[in-house]
Amino acid sequence: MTEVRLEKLTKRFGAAEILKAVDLTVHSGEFFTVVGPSGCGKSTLLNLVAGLEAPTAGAIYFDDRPVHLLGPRERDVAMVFQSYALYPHMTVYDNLAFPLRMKKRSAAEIDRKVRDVAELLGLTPSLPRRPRELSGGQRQRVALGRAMVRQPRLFLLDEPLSNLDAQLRIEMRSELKKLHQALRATMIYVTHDQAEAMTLSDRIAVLHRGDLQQCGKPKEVYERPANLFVAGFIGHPPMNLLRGTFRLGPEAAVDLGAGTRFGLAGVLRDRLRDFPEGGELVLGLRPEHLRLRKSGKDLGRSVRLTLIEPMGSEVWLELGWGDHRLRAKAPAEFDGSVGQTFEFEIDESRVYFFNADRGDRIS
Amino acid sequence: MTEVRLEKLTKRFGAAEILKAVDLTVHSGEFFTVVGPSGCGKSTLLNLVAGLEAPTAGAIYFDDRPVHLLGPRERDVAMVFQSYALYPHMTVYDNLAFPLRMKKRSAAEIDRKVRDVAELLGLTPSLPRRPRELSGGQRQRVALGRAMVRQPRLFLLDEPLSNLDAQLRIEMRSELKKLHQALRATMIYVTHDQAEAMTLSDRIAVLHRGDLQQCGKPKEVYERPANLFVAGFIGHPPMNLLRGTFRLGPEAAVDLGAGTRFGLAGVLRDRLRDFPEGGELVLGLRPEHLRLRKSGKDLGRSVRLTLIEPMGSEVWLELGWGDHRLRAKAPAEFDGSVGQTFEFEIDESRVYFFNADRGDRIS
Amino acid sequence: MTQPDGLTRAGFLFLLSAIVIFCLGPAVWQAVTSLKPETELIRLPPILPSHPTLDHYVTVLRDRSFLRMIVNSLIVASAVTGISLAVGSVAAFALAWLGFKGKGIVLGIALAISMFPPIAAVSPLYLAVRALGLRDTWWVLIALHTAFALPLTLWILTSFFREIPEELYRAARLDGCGPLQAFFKILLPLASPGLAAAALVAFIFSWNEFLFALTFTTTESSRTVPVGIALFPGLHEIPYGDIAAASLAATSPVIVLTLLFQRRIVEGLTAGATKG
Amino acid sequence: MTQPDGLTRAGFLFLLSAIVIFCLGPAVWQAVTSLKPETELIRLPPILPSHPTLDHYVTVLRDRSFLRMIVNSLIVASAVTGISLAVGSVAAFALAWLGFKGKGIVLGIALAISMFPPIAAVSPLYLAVRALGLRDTWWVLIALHTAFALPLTLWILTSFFREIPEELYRAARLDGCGPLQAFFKILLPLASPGLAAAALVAFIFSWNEFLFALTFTTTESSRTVPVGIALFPGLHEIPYGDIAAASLAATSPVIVLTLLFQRRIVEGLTAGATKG
Repeated sequence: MTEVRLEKLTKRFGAAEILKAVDLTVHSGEFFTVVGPSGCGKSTLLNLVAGLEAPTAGAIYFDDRPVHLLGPRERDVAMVFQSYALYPHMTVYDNLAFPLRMKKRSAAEIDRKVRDVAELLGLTPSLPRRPRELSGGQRQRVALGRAMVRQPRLFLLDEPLSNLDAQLRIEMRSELKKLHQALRATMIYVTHDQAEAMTLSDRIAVLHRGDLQQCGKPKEVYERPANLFVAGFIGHPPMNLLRGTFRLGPEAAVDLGAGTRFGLAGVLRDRLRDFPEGGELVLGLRPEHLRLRKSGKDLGRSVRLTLIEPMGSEVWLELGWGDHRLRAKAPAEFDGSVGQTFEFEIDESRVYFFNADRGDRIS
Repeated sequence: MTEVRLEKLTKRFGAAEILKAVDLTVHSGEFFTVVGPSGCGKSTLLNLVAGLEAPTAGAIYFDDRPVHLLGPRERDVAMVFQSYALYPHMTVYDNLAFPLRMKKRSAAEIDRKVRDVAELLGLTPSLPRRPRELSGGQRQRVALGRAMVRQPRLFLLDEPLSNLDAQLRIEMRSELKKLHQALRATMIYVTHDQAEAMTLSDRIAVLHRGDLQQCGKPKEVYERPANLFVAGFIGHPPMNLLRGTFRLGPEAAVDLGAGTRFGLAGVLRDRLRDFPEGGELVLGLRPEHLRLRKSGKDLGRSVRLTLIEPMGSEVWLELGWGDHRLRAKAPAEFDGSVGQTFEFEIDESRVYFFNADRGDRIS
Repeated sequence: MTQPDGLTRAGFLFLLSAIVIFCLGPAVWQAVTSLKPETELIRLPPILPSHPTLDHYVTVLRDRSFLRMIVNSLIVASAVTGISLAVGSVAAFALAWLGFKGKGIVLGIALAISMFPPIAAVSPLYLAVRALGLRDTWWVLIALHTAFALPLTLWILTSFFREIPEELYRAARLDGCGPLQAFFKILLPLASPGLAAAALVAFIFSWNEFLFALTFTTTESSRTVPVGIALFPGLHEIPYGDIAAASLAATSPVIVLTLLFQRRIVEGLTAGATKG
Repeated sequence: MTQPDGLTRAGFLFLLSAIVIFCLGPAVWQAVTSLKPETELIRLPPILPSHPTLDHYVTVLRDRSFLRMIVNSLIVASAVTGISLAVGSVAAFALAWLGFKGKGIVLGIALAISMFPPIAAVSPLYLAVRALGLRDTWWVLIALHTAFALPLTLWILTSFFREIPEELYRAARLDGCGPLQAFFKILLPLASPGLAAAALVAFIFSWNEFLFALTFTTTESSRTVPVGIALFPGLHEIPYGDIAAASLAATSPVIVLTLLFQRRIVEGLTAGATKG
């Protein structure tokens, strides 16, 4: 139950700036996820919080106490590693007991705590075995147990699910979420998988090239992405992003080139009232918000179906719209074939605009 | 444009039987996917078709000509590897030219073909560079190009997308599908990712522990899974599978234990008319087919919401039903909180039954 | 693994067998010599002894001074092994794990040293050793052998430590270990095949070393086995049979040890290649 | 890499420096000796020469027979290197890639051979070499050195080939190569750092080898550098300064070569550790 605060946290390796003055507060008891593509600096951030690396500049506070000059031992944090990092020469029991032995707890206390944690995680039958005899999911649980056994003030999780196969990952994801609800400990989770970030977290922070892009609840980030990077990163499949020019005249529109225009009726036009005519902007449309109709009045939104990807429970579509390519989702019952032409509709409230140069969202 | 036929294809390594008498026909020009969890024998199957390994028993025919005694060079197949297997000491140009040089084509012909393929795949600017200077997506394209350049009779693709990140994988998936539509060549694709198998393929074959489970169009396999393994493997999240006992009496039902019953009205009961009373069966319900209602007449389908996983465009739910756990999908607008109780409904046509012992689907 | 076709396979098998036979040649030839009766020793033909005999082995093993040499060799080689492992493992840990900038240079120097011809060092060292009054002691051999064995163990152990996933070290640090605790509790046990390989290499280097041992020992009190064999009794007539028997008797334990622990050592020396 | 704190760091730095200084000792001592004037040579103190001189180098480099020895050494060592690499790389390819069952045994024997003490092989071989009339030729040295160098190169190259991803070999086979074409066109170029490392190790083993060279060469026509240095003119008074100068002059090219290619060779020898 620790609040973690990062102040202008910066890390450089030689000329490379891995983290650029990141300010971030993780509330006490929160499940907080740092998400971003590989190389965005998220693992470095975790190592800095753990004390495995020293920051170039900036500070780290646990409950308002500066800790960035302390060694990892003094910070009392536990970490679950992507590779699990189980000690291969020790049994599961010894792996779980190791952190307590390093704290010189009595044998009786160690035994009790190890057995409690093993019971909780369903590892009791595996206690006398060695890590290499375990399945991936069991190893994952041992790694979690080793972190839990000494009741640290903070859990750090570095892509702990990425070595599991698709179905086990779904299972462990919900187990992890329930574990957090039971322990009520502060957890910082790092992942490149936006689906994990969305489903697990109380709040998420999106990191890109060492810069904090956006921080908020998953729903907020999904519904109100702060900029182009977040819009393109969160969502599966990602948001359609189309670059165009803002035109006024008799009919306001985004000119997408090659004769394609996205007409701006009342509300949409209002949202762009401060945007200069002729300015470059990016139109953002989420695939799940596009609705296709076979005919009807021509709104200039005539698209040609180029690819159908059946996903079982739904269908993904690829559409050609002028020179642009749009992706859309449709129900599994979708009835259409490649080459057909459709009109697409979208609610005005679900259209996004971004500044093409700076990338930030407009209105 | 080659038809590939496997007859009782078997491969053993010592005592381990990797492939068990697999019969399979891949039609000419088809995009055919072999899908299964790791260790199911799918890569061995590909190596046997390529001629990189020799079968223990059985035969392989290309257009009715037996090829299983030929070396890889004589079979004229191309393969795209999971690791891409680009030659690190050669430029992209030399990588693309290598298969043609081995066939002793003239320098002019090689140059023309290499440049054509590079143009098609957008690799022209990368031609003088070495593989390590390229991004993951570019390496993937070079690997594809090296396979395409000599126009083989058959393409083999061994999890070619699994090293790409989530978004690039979606991109390359649709590029691959369009490439197949343009080349109209026979392609055999191997993957552990059921989403790739569903979206890309004309037909798929599900493999498990060396045994062929089912072969058919993606939609068929999804809608009519042949057995429990296929039902649990195809679909994301997987089908809910609940083991119970078939009971007749005044109200026919599947007794799921702990007082939970799944009532069998008219049609459902008819489907089980040949099943013995008291027999063990598995009830299968796809998460996307469950509809939740807040109240209404009690059909014995009262479930408690235990976990909400927001996915952005939709929400995944975990529900407790007696001793069982159900997963369901709901729209992003889903309004409910953990602990609430719902009734679930499902269309009768979307309820699956499996024989609990043999695993095969009933009716 | 890819299966080659029959002909290629036969070709490779022939090549490998030829290499093994060629390289085993000297050792086999010596085994044959040690079994020949006195009269056939300096005649060629016969290549194989017409009446194999164990006389030479009896002579050698009855000799008190031979046993004394074995004790000397054991003490020197054990000390060299112990020092090299203790110092080498800590240094290898530092090189592999602590991100020192001069890492490449230290390893480069270690390489250059193991390339340095011992013969070139003998005569100037002779003066120094004489001046320090260390001639005919175990100490001088231990020091000199360690100077050559240490770089080898450093190499083997560094590549071994590098193979241990760094996350294990980090996990140990977070679980409450200091750097040295993490080293002793986690890394060293994991590196045990590497330690075995390094120990064997150091021990056998010292056991077999001839030049320094010849130069710096003058009496039986510090003479090691290789020197003993070279200086075998009989100044005018060379007792080839006894020499062969003595050297086989002295080296066979080492060879047996190597073959017994072969799997472990192969693991150790190819740590790089086979990833744990 | 994990950063240690300042004190630990200083401790490790001290340890590494101590190792380097200790192991460099013999070589540095010899360099000092080679610069001492005749009169200070057998006195100790002074440790450092009071009037450094290059006289010894001049004497050595004017000596015709010294140059002849260098040529002999070059020829023998080059031949040993060439044969070891050619045979060793094909054999290593077979061991690493073609899934032979006896793989472990062959590598084990290779290991045991490199453990075999050369001194033990000298006397029985002497008889065989004399009988075959090969004394005082390059051939006998080339054959014997190769028997000991080949197992070493086999080890280095096998672990190197194992590091090359198998899919590259498979890709080459599908792109139309036979097994040997795949080996020469794809695997061999990728293994070049390993080849460089193996070549250096073989060359330097042969260049430095003393015992066989001493036993089987009798005249200047085949005598190699280490023997030449040991038998330097002056039977009664030992010309320490000349010996030191000669050995430095003869070994410095090798050491320089090592340091120059250090990065490449470190790469080659730790191929296992650093994955490509």
